Amino acid sequence: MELDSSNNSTITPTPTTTVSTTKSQVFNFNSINEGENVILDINNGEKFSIVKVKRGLKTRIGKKQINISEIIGKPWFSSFQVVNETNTLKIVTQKELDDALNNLVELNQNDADNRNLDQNNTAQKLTQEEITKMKESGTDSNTIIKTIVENSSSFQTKTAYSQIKYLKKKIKKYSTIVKVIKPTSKSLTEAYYKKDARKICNLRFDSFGQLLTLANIRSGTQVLVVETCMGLVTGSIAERMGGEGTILSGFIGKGASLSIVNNFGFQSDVLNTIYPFNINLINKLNKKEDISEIINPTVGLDSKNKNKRQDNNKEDQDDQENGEEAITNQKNDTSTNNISKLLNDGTWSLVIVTKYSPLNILLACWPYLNASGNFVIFSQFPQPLIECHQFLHSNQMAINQQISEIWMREYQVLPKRTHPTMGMDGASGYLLSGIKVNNITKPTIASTTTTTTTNTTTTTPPSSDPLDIEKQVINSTTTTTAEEDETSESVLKKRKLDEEEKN
Amino acid sequence: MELDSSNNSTITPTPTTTVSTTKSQVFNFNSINEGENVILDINNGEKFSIVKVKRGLKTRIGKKQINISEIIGKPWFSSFQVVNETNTLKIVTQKELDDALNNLVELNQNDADNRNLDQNNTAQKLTQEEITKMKESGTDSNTIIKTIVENSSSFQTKTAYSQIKYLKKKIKKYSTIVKVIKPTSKSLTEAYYKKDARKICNLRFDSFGQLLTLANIRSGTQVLVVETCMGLVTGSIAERMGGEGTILSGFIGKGASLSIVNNFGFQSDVLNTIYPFNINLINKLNKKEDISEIINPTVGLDSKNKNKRQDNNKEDQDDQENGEEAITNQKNDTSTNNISKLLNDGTWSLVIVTKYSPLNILLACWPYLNASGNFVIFSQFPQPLIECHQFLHSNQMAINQQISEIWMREYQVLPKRTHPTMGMDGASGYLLSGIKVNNITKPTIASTTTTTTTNTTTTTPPSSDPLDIEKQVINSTTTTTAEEDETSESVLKKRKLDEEEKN
Amino acid sequence: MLNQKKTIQEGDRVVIYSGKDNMSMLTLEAGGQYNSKYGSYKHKNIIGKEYGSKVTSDNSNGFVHVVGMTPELWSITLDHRTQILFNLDISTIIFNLEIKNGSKVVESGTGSGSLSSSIARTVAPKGHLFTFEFHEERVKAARKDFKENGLDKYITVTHRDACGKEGFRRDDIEGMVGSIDAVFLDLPSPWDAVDNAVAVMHHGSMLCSFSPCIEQVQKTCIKLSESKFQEIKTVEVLIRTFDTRLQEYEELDLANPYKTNDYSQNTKKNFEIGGIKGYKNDSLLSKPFTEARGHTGYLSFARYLPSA
Amino acid sequence: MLNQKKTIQEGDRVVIYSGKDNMSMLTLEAGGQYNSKYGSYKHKNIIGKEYGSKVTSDNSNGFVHVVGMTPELWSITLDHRTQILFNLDISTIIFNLEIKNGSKVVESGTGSGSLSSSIARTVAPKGHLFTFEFHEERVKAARKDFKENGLDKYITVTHRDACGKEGFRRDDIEGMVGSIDAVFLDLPSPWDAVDNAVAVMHHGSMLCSFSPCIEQVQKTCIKLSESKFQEIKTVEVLIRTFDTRLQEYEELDLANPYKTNDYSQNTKKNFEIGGIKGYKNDSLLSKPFTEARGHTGYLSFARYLPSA
Repeated sequence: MELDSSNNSTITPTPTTTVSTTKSQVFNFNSINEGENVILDINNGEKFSIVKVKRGLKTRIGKKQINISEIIGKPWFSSFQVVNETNTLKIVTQKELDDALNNLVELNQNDADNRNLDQNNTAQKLTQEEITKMKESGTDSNTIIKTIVENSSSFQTKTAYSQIKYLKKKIKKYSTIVKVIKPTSKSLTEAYYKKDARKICNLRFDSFGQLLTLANIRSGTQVLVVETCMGLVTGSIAERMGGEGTILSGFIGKGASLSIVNNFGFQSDVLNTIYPFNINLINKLNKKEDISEIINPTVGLDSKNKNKRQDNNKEDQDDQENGEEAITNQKNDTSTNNISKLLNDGTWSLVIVTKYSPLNILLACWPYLNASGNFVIFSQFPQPLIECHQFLHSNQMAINQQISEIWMREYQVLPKRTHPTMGMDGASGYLLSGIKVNNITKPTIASTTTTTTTNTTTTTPPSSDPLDIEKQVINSTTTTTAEEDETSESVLKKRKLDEEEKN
Repeated sequence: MELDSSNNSTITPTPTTTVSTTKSQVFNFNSINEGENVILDINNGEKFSIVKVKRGLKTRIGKKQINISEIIGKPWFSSFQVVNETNTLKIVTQKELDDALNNLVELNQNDADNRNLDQNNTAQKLTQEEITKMKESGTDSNTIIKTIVENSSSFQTKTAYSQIKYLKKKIKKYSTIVKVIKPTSKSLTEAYYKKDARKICNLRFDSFGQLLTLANIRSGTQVLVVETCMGLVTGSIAERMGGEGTILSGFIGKGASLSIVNNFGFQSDVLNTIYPFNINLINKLNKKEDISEIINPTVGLDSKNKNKRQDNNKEDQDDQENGEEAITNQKNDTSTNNISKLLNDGTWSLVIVTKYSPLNILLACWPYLNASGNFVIFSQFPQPLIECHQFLHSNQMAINQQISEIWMREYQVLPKRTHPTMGMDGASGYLLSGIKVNNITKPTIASTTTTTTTNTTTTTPPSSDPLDIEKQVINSTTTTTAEEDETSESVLKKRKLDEEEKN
Repeated sequence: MLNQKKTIQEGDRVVIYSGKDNMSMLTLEAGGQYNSKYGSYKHKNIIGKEYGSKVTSDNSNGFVHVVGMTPELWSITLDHRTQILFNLDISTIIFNLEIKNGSKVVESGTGSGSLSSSIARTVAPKGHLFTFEFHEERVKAARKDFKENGLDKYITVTHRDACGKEGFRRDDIEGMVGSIDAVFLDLPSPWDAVDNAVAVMHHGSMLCSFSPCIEQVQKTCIKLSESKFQEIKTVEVLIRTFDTRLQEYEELDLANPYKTNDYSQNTKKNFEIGGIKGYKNDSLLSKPFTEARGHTGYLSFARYLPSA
Repeated sequence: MLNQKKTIQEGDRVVIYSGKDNMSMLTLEAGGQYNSKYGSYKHKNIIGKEYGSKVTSDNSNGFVHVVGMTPELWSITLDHRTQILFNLDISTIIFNLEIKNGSKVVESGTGSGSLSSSIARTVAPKGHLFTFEFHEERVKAARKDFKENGLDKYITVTHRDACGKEGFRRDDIEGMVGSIDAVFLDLPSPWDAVDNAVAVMHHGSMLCSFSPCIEQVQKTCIKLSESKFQEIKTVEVLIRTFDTRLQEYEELDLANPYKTNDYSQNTKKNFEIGGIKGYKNDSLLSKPFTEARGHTGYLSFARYLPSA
C-alpha cells in the first residue's frame, strides 16, 4: 500500500504521556547495537543485504562499498541516505524524505483526468550521457532530480499524483535509501523471497504463516522438521518457541544447511533448542540398521558445511558475510544416539518444506510423529501433495486433511484511487495439513495396492516392526471412510448464508 | 451487487426525447409474445423455470400451479407477483416492490454500529404454527410480514440496513416474485448453472465467455463442437453466429442430447446452421471403416431422443415442458455422408466440453481442425488438460497453448459497506486453448513414447493415412521447442512494471 | 490446550472427530457419556486410550477419533461456525505482527476468542495478551473459555470500549504501558482507536486492523499515516481448498492417427455408448471446492515509528 | 481478420509466431522480407504455404509459425502489450452484454481498439459497433487499424466526448438512436455518461462500465440505480495461468514401514546425497505463474428497464 505523502506533516495527536514513554524506550531497548544482525532494505525492497553490525564495516550498497558505522545506536527501522561523496550513511526521517520530495518542484494542483495526457513517456531533453556525468561528478541526488524534472517537457501536464509517482521513481533511481530492519521470521522470509525465492523453496509469507499455525507450533513442544530452505523454517520455529522446546531439524546432504538460522541473531537459549541431524538417521532407524556410522555434526549450523549440491548463486556471498561464526547447540546432547532417542520419544508436529518429492520423506518421518500430532507439507506444486493426501487417506492414517492454496492480494489505498495492486504474486504454493491418527481398533488384513500416479507399492508392514502402534495400519484404497467423504460443500453453504446475514 | 433501495424514488434526469423513444419501442419490439420461450426467474435466482408461453398455461411456481397468461404482451424482464387467491400473476414494477418494502414498517434512522445488538436471532413471539395458519388462510404476504415484524422483539434494535436485510428475507419467504427473462446464452447458462451445474459440465459463465472468445467463434465460420451439456454450448455458438456458418455438433450416445437448444427459441435460419452427428462417425472415419451404418438423426435436436445414460434428475421435467416440438435442421443435408464431407473440408474452431476424459476426443477430432484454427477444451479438473497440453506440446502439434482458470468475485457496492460478497463460487473450471499448427517442414522419424500420467502409447501415424498434412507429426517427448520454453514470467514482470506506472 | 499428552486422562478436554464438519469438544468425566449420530461412547472407554486413537462406539455401530485440543479445532467446535475459515487471517496476523513466545499483545475486541487463543498459544509462557471487549457477556464467556482451555494465565480480558478515554492503558499492571509489541484491532471504527493503541506501543511495534469494508480501510490508513506509522500495507488473503479424490473417469476409445489407445489393463471397467467403447479409469483428480469464502476482511498492517 | 483461408496469399495480414511473447503481425508483399532474432524470411517463401505452417528461415537457422489474425492475437501484437491479459475482461463483457451477430453496440472510449475488434467480430455482419473516442489521434489510429484488419464495415468511430451534450446520439445514422442493445463505458467518470447511454438504449438493453478504482464503481452504481437500471451487478474476473512441464523431480529412497519403494524402472536417473539414494523422475507438474495480474478493473453490469 502506498499513501499519498503530501499531507504527512499533520501533527499526530498522541497523548504526551506516551511520547515520553516511547522516547525513553527508543534509546533503551530499540536501538541498533554492534554485534547485532540487521537486514539492510535498499530502496524499499529493491534489494536486501544481511550483515552483522561492526564499527567500520563496509558493505556493498548499490555499486559501492559503504561504511555503515552510522547506524550504530540509531533506532531500529531508521532510514539512511547514502552520502555519495564520503560513501557513508546519513540518518533521515520519513518526514525529511517526504519534505524533500515536496520541495523539489511545485506539484500540479488540479486533479484532472488523463484526457490531455500524452501517452508517450516523458519527453526528456537531457541525454542519458549528461545525467550520468552529473551523477559521476558526485552531484547531490536532489539536484540531479530537479534538473531532470526541469528538462522534462511533459512533467507539467501530469496530474499531481502522476508527478509524485514520477518523482518517486527518479528518487529511487538517483538516490539510495537504506532502511535498517530487524531480522525476524517475517523480515527474513520477505528478504529471501525477494532475493531468490528458490532458495527457500518458494515459501511465501502467507503460506509460511499458515504453515506455522497448522503445525500448532508453540513453546515447549517437540517438532520434527525436514527442510531445504537454508534454515528459514527451523529458525522461524525456534523464534516462535523462544528457547523452550525441542526442534529436531533433519537435513538432506552432507551437512546441515542452516545458514539463515545465523541471520536471526538468536541468543544461545534459542539456539540450544535446535538439534540438526542427517535424515539418513531416520532412514537407518526405519531399516533397523546400525546408526553409529552417522556422525552428527556438533557444529550443526555451521554454514561452511553447506550442502555442496546447493545452487551456486552469486548472491550467496551476501549471506555468507556473517556466516563466519558457527552457531551451535552447545548445551544439549546432539549425538546421533540422543537424537534417535528424542525421535523415538515422538514429536507433536511434523513440518516438511523441501525441493524433493515429499511422500517418501513424509512416510519416513511418520513413525516419529505422535498420534494426534499435526503435520504440514509445503510444495510449489499441487501434484505431490495430492499424492500424499491420497496415500494417507486410503490408508486411514490421518484425519482433517486439507490441501490449500492462498490467494493474496495487496491494495493501493488512496483517496479516489483505491484498487488492488496491478501486479500480484500468483503462486502461494500449496499446503497439505492434517492430524495423525491410529486405527488400532480395527485390525484388518492388509492388501497390496497401487496408487495411480506413482510407482509405489504399498505392502504389509513387516511384523517385526518395533513401532507397534504403526503395525496395524489398514490398507484399503477403495473404501473411503464415511467421515472423510461428507462433502463440506453443504456445510459451507449453510455457513455462507449465516454469514451473509451478519453483513 | 445489491443496492440500497430506500432511495430509489429519485427521479432520473433522462432527457425527454429518450423516454419517448424508449416508450414507443417497449410495445413494438420488447414485449413477450405467445409462442416465445421464457425463463421464469423465481425470487431472484432461487429457482428457474423455462416455458414456452401459451395463453392459459399453468406452470409450477413454488408449490402451486400458476396461470401465466398475464405475462403475454408485457415488456420483457417485467416482474410479477403471485396472487395467492387466484393462482395467477400480477405485474409489479421495481418501484412498487421497493415502496412496499419501505411502507411495511418505519426503519431505524440512526445507523449505529452493532455494539448493542443481540447476537441471537430475532426473538419472534409468533409460533411457526400461527404463521403457517395465516399463510394457508390466503393472507396477503405484506400483512403476514407486517405481523411478523410487529411480533419481533429485536427488530427495533437493528440498524436500518439490517432491517432491510431482514425484511427482504421475509418477503422472499412469504411472497413469490417472478421475473420473466429472455432466454439467451447468458441467461440459460446462469439458469442451468444454478439449477444443476453438473448437467452443463459445471461450465461457469465466465469460463464459457472466455471459451467462446478463445475459440474465435464468429458468424460464417465452421465449428466442430463435442459437448455433453444438453446443447448449451451448441446453442450458444449458434446464437453468436446468428444464422451464418456451420456447426458440426458431435454427440456421445444414441441420439443428440441437445434439449437446451430448444430453449433458445431460435428462428429456423439459426437452427439450420446446426448439424448434429454421432461422434462414432469420426471414430469410423479415422479407422477408415464403413460409415454407411451410422444413420444420423434427421430430427437431430429432438429431446425425446435424449441419451438414456443422462442422469435422471427430477428437475428434468421443467426442461421437457417445451421440448415437445423437435427442432430440425430442415434446409440442409444432415446425412452422414454430407457431414463426413463437411468434416473433411475442415473446421476453424474445435470446442470440447464433456464429462469424458478429453484427450481421446481431442485427438480424434484433430484431423478435422484446420491448421491455424483454434481449439478450446473445458474441464472441471486441471489434470486432464495438463495431459492434453503435454501431448500436443511434446508432439509439436500446437502453439500458444494456455491452461487457465478464472478467479471471479462479486461485490456488494453500498455506501460505507462496500466489500466483495462473502460467498464465492471457487471453481471456474479450467480451459486449455491453443492454435493448431503443422510441422511439415521438419519430417523426423517418429518414435514411440509414453506420457507419465496415462497408459497411452504414441505411435507413428500409419503411412496409408489419407490425411497427408497430419502424417508427419513429430513425436519427441523430451525435446522442448525453444519457442514454448521461454518463461513468460520475465515478460509479465516487465509488463507489470509498465502498467504500474500508468496507475 | 497447550500441554499435549500421549494418553487421554480424566478431566482432559478433547476433540471428538467424526468428520471435517462433525467435531465437538468434550471434557472427560469418569461417569460421563457422549452421544452423537455416530453412536454412544462412555467416557471411561475413552480415558486411558492414546490420543489420536480410533474409538468404536459402545454398541460397535460407529467410531470416532479422539484428538487433542488446538486453537484451530477449538474455533471449529465453537457455535459460531463462521469463524473457522478465519484461520488464514489469524495466521497472517500473527506472522506479520511478528508475535512469538514472549510478545506482549493488545487485541480488541475479543469476540469469540478465536484469535485470542491463537495469540495466547504463541506468546505463552513468557508473553501476555491483553484483550479488550465492549460486550459484557462476551467478556464473561471469553474468561470462562480461556480458563477451561488453560489459557487464562496468558490472557487478561478487560471489559472496556477500545475507543474510550482509558483506551488500552492498564496502568495497574506494571510495565504494560509502552511495552506492547503488537496491537490488533477488529472494530467498526478502528481509526478512533489508533491514538489509544499508540499510547501503549513502543517504537518499532506493529499494528494490524481488520475491516470487512473498504471504506473502513481507507479511513484507517489515512489515520495511520498521520500518526507516525510507516510500512502501511493492506492485504487480503483467501484460502482455496481442494477436493481431491481417486475417482472413476470415463475415457472413450476413439481412434485417432496420433496414438494407439491401450486398454489391455484389466483393472478398467468398460462400457458402450452410442456405438463407442468406453473405459472407466481410477483417476486422481482435484478441483477447488465450489462453495468458497469470497471475503473475510482486509488486513492493514503498519509499524509505529515515532522517531524515524 | 474475419475471413479465414487455408492458403496464405499476397496481401494477407498474418501473425508470425515465435513464442508466446514473440508474436508480430505482417502484411505480405511479394518483394518483402521479415527479419527477427529467429532469422530472415522472404515473404515469397511464406506466400502459398498453408496457414499454420512452420516456416524455416532463409538460411535455415530458425523457424516461425505463420497463423491467421484474430482479435486476440492482434491485441498481443500491439505496442501496448499491457492489453493482452485484458482478454478475459473482453470475454466477460461480450458474454454478459449478450452480444451476437446482429447486435448494435456503443463503446466509449475506443482506446487501443482491442475490445472494438472483439465486438466487431461478434456483431458482424448483421450488427454494428459505434465507438466514441475523445482523443483525436486515437480516433485516427483506430480507423486505420480497423480498415487494415477488414473490420471497418462493422465499426463507426466517432470523435466525441462521451460525457458531452451530444453524447452517443448519431441522429444522422438511421435507426441508431433507441436501437442500441449494449453500451460499454471505459471512462474516468462513467456516471457522467449514463444519461447519454440511456438516450440511445432500448428497454431491456445492457450496460457495462469498467473502472479500475472502487470509488468510481460506487458512484456509477448509485447513478445506475437512480436511472431505471436493474440487475446491477459488479464483478471482478482475473485469469490464472499455469506453468505446466514434464520435469525432473527428485525423490529420496528413504525406508518407511508403510510402502516399499520400487525404483527398478530403468528410466530413472539416480544420485546420492548425504548417504541417501535419490532418483529423478519425469513428473508432469504444474503451478500458477508467479507474476500474475492482480487487478484490471471492476465490471459493473446493469439492464436498462424503464418500464419495469
